[in-house]
Parts: sequence; structure tokens; C-alpha cells
Amino acid sequence: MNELRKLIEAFIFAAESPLSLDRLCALLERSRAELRPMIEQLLSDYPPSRRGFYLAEVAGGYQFRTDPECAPWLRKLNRERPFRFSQAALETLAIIAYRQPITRAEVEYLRGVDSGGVMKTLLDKGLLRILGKKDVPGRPLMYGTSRHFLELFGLRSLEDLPTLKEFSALDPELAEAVPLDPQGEG
Amino acid sequence: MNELRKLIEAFIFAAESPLSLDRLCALLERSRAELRPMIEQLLSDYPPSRRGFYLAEVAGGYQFRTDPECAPWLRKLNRERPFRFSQAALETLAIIAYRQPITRAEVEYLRGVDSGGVMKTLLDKGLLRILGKKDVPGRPLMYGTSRHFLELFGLRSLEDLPTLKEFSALDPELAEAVPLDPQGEG
Amino acid sequence: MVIEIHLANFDGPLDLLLHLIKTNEMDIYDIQMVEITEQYLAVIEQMKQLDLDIAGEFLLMAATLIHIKSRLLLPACEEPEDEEEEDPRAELVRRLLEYQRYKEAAEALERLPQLERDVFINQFVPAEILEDADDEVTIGIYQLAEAFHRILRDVPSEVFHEVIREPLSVAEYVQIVIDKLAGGARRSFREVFSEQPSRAEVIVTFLAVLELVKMRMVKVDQASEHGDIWLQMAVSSADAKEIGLVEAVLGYE
Repeated sequence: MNELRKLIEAFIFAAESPLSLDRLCALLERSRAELRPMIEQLLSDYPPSRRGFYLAEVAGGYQFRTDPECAPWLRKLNRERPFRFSQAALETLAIIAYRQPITRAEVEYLRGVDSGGVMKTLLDKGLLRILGKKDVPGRPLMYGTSRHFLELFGLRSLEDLPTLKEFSALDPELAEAVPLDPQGEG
Repeated sequence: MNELRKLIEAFIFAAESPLSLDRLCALLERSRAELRPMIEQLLSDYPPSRRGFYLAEVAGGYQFRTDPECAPWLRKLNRERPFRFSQAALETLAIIAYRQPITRAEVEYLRGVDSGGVMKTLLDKGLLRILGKKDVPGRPLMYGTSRHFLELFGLRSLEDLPTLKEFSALDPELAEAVPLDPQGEG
Repeated sequence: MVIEIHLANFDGPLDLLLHLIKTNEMDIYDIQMVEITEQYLAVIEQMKQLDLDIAGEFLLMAATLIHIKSRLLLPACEEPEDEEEEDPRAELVRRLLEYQRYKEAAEALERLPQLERDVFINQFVPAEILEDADDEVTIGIYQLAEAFHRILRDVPSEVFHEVIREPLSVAEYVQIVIDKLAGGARRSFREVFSEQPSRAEVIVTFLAVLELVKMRMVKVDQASEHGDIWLQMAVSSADAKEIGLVEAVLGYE
């Protein structure tokens, strides 16, 4: 393959958004007259429907895109993504893991936002379990993490969770605030 | 092009990280025996150096990547500068890659310097992961490299790591005397 | 021999030592301790003159070098059992060799085609796989712990403990006990406590009763030796309110 055509291909492939002919000319320091026939060639090399992806002309530029016929299948990529957590779920899970048994109100106090929805999701996913009721007015439920939680994170027990000390040992900022035990590791 | 091969191509193209054969089998509801020859075919359809991109085997899966020869040009696309590893970060990463699972104290013994800050940075970048706690007094955390580490350096697996230069063929005793778990390398 | 050293270029004492050994073209298995120690100390001295913060590791290595050197300078022992004594340099050599391996491995890593530096992946994400994907992260145990410690850092620790420990105020419990004894009721010590009191509650209620007895507001009597203890207000409820039970008066926080 012609070196210049190879570069054009690589540029279009790697760019975040469709690349226009003008942009390609600027990037490669070449004239439109030189590049246009090469793009024509690429368009016929990657026509629609032949492969899993094609070279599309879109938004005044060029971009490789998946074949629309494959779309129903590609949707599965998203659904099958293993264990993805939103930032909210992650925070909530972290608080419960380290502070269990803990009530919803306490979680919300720490996060500063309503956490009922997130906790419900985590319960539905089997990552939390109810540990009983707290002996305070209103007797709110106390939550903790489940066995499934341990499995998911490859922990033998909750003791395997990294401790604050281990964290501060890695984080120089925290290290100043927390005295380090030099015998702590090794 | 065969419909199934087209779908495989589209999946690999659209996925955000390398897709393994097993994952493809699950997505397409086909057996490994059916898919493997198609992947072989795709590998030879997109060999390195011929086009602007090629089908790479990386981190236990398959991913389209640009030809490394195009890199000097492609860097012009990036507004942000790529993360540059310091010598300290590379050394630490190398030690952990070859010696995992390994504790922080062991890394520091090998490097001769405090490595907490570097290890924290590598953890933050998702290049390391915690493998559990070591069954020795103090139960220190054990670290290893992540999948993202393989992706970043384009390795199929840890076995793809460049071979460590042997200590010295003349002095096998020295090699045995290194005070670390010999199973650590793998 | 004067060696120009830029200290920032050295990753640690092992790195510096390796450099000195190489520039002197020494055999790593036969390090000339006198020479190396001298040069190493000269570098440390240079660091001091430049007013650089010398990391503890560099000083520790200096001490190790001096120690090895002195052991080598001692006359060989005459006793035969010392014949097989290990070369004092052995441990250092092992560490240097091991360190050198990883230094080379690091250089090899650096040469690998790096994502976003030497190779790039396509950025196109088909619309059909975008749904629900926003703002999500794949996590491991580190990310979980990291999330928690971030929260801990953001929440002031005192406030945090208040929520978890729920410190109980003696003044509050003094009021609770008074309320229970309202209208001149005579109650057993046990009844004064709430139904399933926590440890802290028991302690605080007890302290509250002691306070009230001390202030002569409550009478205590016991009919038999191990029998129930009975409590009764010694003043009228109205008087009790007038006393104005302020925590500061009670001396508790």
C-alpha cells in the first residue's frame, strides 16, 4: 500500500471525529489534489456492507463506522459488559463495605446525597445484605456487604479490604496526617 | 464476506477494549471451533505494516490498532500529550510485572528506595491491581499488573514480557540466593 | 577522579552505585570497595553542598559501603572455621545484579509500542452501544478502597465520629430520668433505663442518676440487701425545671 494512503487510513482510523479533506491536507502537509484520489481509493476499498465496518462520509469528513446491519448484535456489547458501576454505586458500596453495619441515613450523611435508589440497586444485585435493625429511634435497617460482594472482588474475607493505613502508606498526602508504622509491611 | 466473519470484525472494531475469543463466542453464541478459523482469517486480512491499522493480539484478545510506523504523524492528532513514564515508574512497573504477586516492601528492597508514591500513581492509572494480602505477619497487600497494563504495552499476556536477562551463567548460586519467592516470576 | 553527577538522574542508591561501577569499568563481581566508597561519599558531599535534601536511602547505603569496606580491611582471621565466611560484598552484589535486571527490563518496557504513544485505537463508538454507558467505571478492589478514602478525606473526622458513635449527653438523660419520675412516681432503678439500652446508654443513665442524687433532687432507697433500688423525686417537678440543667453546670461535655 502506498505510504501516503496508509497514513491517511491511519489518521481517519485514529481520529476522534470525522476528518475533513482540509484537515488531512494540513496534517500531512499535502495538497487537496494529491490527497483526493487517495481518499476515493479508500472509499472503494472499504465500501458499505462488505465488511464489519466501512469508510463513511459524514459531517463533512471521513470516518470508519460499523456496518449498520450489525447494530442489533453490537447492542449486546453494552449489555454484557461485566460489572460496571456508576460513581454513585461505587461510593455507596465503598462506604458500606468499610463501615458496616451502617444505616441508610449514615450512608447519606457521608455521601451528602440521597442514596436510596443506589442502595436498592446494590441490594438487587445481591451485593448488600440486611444485618438487622439499629437500636435507635425508628429502628432503621442496618446494611452490610454480602458473600457475593467478596466473590466479585476476589476477597477471602472483609479483612482483605485494604486498610486506611495501607492507603496512607501509598499516599504521601495522607501519610503526613497519619503516622506510619514502619513494621507495617514486610 | 461471510456474515459471521463480518460480525466478528464489527464486534472487534466497536469494542472499547480487546475482545477475547471466549467473549466473542458468548456474544455470537457460537463455539470456539467455529470462530477460531475466522479470527485466523481476519488476522491474515489485517496483517501488521500493510495498512494504516492491523488486527493486534493483545491482553488475551483482539483489537484493531494503528501501524506503529505511523506514530510520528498520528501524534499530531493528539491534543494531550501521552503519559510519559518516569524511570522510577518503569522500574517499579517492571519489578511488579515480573515478580507478581509482590508486596510494597519487596519492591522497595529491590529498588532500594521508597516506592509508595510511584505505586500509588500506577494504581491510579489502573496499571496495577491488588491481588490480596500476603500470609505473613502484618498481612501486607500484594500487587500485580492489570489487564490495562497488557493493553497499554500491547502484550498478549505476561508471557509476552521481554525475557529477563539471566543473572550470570557463571554463578548459579547467586541467582538462587535472591531473597524472594522464585515462583514470583511468571 | 572527579565525576560529574547530576543527582536528579539517579533513581536511588543502587542506581548511583551501578553508574559508578560502570564509569570506573569495574567488575561487578569484584567491586573495589575503597574506591567506590570514596566516590559515593564524594557524591553525597556534593549533594550536601548543593543543599539538596539527601534521601535517607542514600545515607543508609553510605553506611553500608563504609561497613563493607572496613570488614574487608580487617586482617583475615586466623581461625580455620572462618574460612568459608561469605565475602562481605556478596549481599550488595546480589542486590546490584537484581536491580540491574529490572533496570534493563524497564528499558525494554519503555521500548514496547505504547498505546496512545506509538499505537492508537479507533475512537468511533457506534450509537447503539452507547445507551446507559455514561459516567460508568469498571472497578476493582483498589477503586473501591480509593472511593472510600476519598470520602473520608472530604468528611471532617469529628463530625464523622459523631454520627457513628452517637455520643450521649448526661444532661439529656438527667431530663429523661426526671421525666420518668414526674408526678412523684416511685420507680425501680431498672425502669429508669430504656428497654434495650446500649452500653453507652446504661452508662449515661447511671451517671444521670448519680448527678441527680448528688444534687439532692432524687431520693434513693433499697428495701433489702440485693433487692431493687427505688428512685423518687425529692423536689417537685416545677423546682427541678427551675434549676435549669445546663450541661456546663453538670461539668460534662
